[in-house]
Amino acid sequence: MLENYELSPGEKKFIGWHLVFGILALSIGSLFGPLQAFEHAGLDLYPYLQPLFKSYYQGLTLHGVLNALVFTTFFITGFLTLTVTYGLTRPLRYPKLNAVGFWMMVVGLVTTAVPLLMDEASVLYTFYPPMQAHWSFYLGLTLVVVGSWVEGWGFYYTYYAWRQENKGVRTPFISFSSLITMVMWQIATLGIAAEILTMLLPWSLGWIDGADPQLARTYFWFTGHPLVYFWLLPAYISWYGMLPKQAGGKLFSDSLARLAFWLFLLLSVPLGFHHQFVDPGVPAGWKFLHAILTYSVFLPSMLTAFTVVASLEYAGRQRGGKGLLGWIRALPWDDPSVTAQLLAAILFVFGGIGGLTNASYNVNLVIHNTAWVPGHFHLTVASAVTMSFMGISYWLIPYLTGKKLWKPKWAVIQSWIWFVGMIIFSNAMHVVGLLGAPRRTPLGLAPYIPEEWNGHLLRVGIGGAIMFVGMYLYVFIVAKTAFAKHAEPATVEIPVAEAMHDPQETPDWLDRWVPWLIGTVALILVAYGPQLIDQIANISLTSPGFKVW
Amino acid sequence: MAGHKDSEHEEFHPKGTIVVLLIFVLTLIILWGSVYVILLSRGVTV
Amino acid sequence: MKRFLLYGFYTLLIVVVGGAFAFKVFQPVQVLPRIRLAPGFALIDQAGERLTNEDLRGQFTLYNFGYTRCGSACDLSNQSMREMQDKLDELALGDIPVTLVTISFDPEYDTPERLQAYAESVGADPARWRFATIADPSLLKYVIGGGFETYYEAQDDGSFAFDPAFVLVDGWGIIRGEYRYQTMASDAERIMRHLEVLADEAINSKGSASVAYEAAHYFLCYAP
Amino acid sequence: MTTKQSMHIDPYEKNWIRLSIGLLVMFAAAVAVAGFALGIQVPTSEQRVDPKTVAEVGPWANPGLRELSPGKYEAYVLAQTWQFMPREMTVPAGSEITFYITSKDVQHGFKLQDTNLNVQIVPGQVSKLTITIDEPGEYTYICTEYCGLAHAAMFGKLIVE
Repeated sequence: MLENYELSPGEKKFIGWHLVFGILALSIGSLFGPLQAFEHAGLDLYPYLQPLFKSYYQGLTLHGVLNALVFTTFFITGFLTLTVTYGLTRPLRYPKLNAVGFWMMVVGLVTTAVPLLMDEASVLYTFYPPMQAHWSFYLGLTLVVVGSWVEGWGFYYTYYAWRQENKGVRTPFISFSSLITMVMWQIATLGIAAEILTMLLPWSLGWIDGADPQLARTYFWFTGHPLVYFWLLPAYISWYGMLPKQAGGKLFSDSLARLAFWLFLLLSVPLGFHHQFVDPGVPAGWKFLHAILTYSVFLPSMLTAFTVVASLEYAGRQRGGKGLLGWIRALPWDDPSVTAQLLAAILFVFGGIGGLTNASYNVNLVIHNTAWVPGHFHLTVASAVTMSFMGISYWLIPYLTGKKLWKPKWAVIQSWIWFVGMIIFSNAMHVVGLLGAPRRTPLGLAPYIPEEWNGHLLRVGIGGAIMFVGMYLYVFIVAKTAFAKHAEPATVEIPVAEAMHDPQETPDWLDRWVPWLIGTVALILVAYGPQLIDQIANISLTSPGFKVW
Repeated sequence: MAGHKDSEHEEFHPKGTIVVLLIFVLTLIILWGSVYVILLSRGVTV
Repeated sequence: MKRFLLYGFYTLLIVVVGGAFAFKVFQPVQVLPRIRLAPGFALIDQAGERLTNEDLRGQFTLYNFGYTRCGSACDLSNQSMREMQDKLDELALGDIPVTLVTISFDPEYDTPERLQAYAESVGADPARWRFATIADPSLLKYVIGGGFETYYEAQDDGSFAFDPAFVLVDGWGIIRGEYRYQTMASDAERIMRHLEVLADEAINSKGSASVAYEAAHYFLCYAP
Repeated sequence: MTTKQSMHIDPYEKNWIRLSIGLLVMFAAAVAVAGFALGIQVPTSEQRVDPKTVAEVGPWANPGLRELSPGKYEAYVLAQTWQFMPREMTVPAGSEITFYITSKDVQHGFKLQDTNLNVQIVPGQVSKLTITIDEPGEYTYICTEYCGLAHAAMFGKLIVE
């Protein structure tokens, strides 16, 4: 039934606009990547950018906000619009509602970008108070988040309408997982909403004199870690629900894929204290509890590893791969979309290992706030997620525009370039972090650098330069495709993987929302409630704002 | 229909997957363990 | 039957988890942390009598540290002690006595007579507030610096650099409160509130009620 | 529904799940042993102070290292844009040092290189952690949280003799 369904031109255009804004943000945000990497390697180019860009930190803030917050949110809401409607084979129930959400995000983006570009909000993407940005920065972020909520509500209405028409039918996997992603996001962002609306916004407007930096951190990391899963889950949707088809196989286990997504909903939120292991205002016992909960959310990722690799093995064997590992060679490495996602998954293995290290309570002391951390999250958000999104866009943009991808061979090369650059960069960052190099620091200016860091810092610069080439090759290919005047028309079939077992045979409890939602809320209350109440009851709004950049 | 799919499934044993994942687990233990050893070597923090 | 058991199990689970949660949120019982053991010592007080940590078992003791030639540097600390001494009767402590002890870190100068005179000058009630010291300076350093973890150091001009800290010890000789620096509330206010919390635990944590107090320790329901 | 519902799990995958759980339990046990048996702990909540006055009265008005008793020290460290007070401290090898660190303005970080001492400094909170250093040498402490333009220049030295 899926093959016959086609999105309307209006819907394609709507999704396309998400990508336009997302990739635009990515291409601006990525400009600053090599500047930071070169700075680490001893070549500071920021003085030459005066007065356009004032400082390393303005660049770093733009890099973080535009890449990690804006690009992801726009791309994801766009991609989920596709997976929800295409999976359910029905148009959006209230397209105008989704349009409202989208334009709220755009207005939010502009509202955020203005103070960022004017150097009025160089607070990095974590915007820890009492460092105080211009109020429009907080307002803009709020609009982006609320806009994404509104789009999510549009998905729920669509799902509800579909459910009325299809009683007793299992929700198609790609739609099912998209809805879970959105629900998780909406629960998770309550933290940041509370932080901005009850504290930072009134404080930056001068309505209250002080902020409580510790409570703000707790609010922020309530959202901050599930934010990572909001980035990651759309990539998982593609890895589970689409990649097997692209590789010529089937989804190995539909029911475990669904279970993994439920576990992500259940466990993504109540573990934020693992970002606050070294915070002075959180009791150690709660930190340990969240460390254990973080371990448990590693489990669905282990499930994912098995199911995805097994699906790929099946695909490889269908394509004639022989022997224990011969199926890997047999995968369609000439398909840019597949290559990008396979390389993304390989890098993600190391991201996962680093992540488990970060989450390991006292082990975190070794690498907390060191260059290890950006090394780690460049393997997750900038590899697993970004490369998967690049891979997705290699079929999505032809699908939306009806134009063939410009030089697929170059797109394959692009993935490899990014992959190689990322390996050099992230490995160097991890090593230099273990040696003690701090994150968020223009190390070229630091007076305390020991000799032994220099070789690794040089590798950071080299890796950054290679990634820069990879990134703009991507932007070039995508732009060349989208804006081609005389492109060959493309007939793209949206890759949706069949499961080896009929999804209709999966247990009923894997398609019921209420128990899982109750469980999710209950677990959040247990893991966060007491500490949040403690911190809110003892709130002390004593910190005035500082502009220190 | 269902029976047909089952039989198709029986033929496929993801042995290669196990190999790939065991390599992953080994890497995980080695890398994680090395940071853990650094932690222990640096002494007590109360 | 099996289904019934399952529901019973769920209900029990909800009651336990919900109960623990409500306990932490509403904190019907609050306690003070058990920080570590207070040091042992044998001092000589202003009346020339021995004062050991064993003598202070079974009662609450609040320590501060100073010396008689202190001048205005000790005023704030002494005022707080005086305020607490005068308000002890108003606190709900049951029958548990409270002793205030000021340990002098200037034994060379602070003889019992001088301590006596100083005690009178700051309005100390000898039944409640005792001044004491040890003749051996290195022993004194181990008690105050090592045990109570409070800093003092002789200066060249004969004065002392020191921290006007308070340490609260319970009837078992366990340190339950350290007041080293100005927190959000005034020291005297906090200490008096803490004395009541301590008394509440000492009086009520008997039999089955002790479970609630242990739970309060476990769930870190510490009085602010 | 007439179709048979079952949670089909491939035997290979079942074993993988078992292995994953076992692995995570092992790691958790290792972490717990290091934390609760060997005493390598993370900071826990301490007292709260007023960042507006903390640099004027009390121990942070005069930050520095102080000997409590032989071999036992306390170090009050005040972080501010863009320096640590004090910038240099000296202790004998084998000393036990308790750090009390707070900030009078924005957030900072405090990492004593080559040791496990690594804390976030949050205004209004006191980061307290105790370490013992046996190996003589010069240990740099650096600011690990972005705190403004000259963040990279914020560091100090602990000399262990």
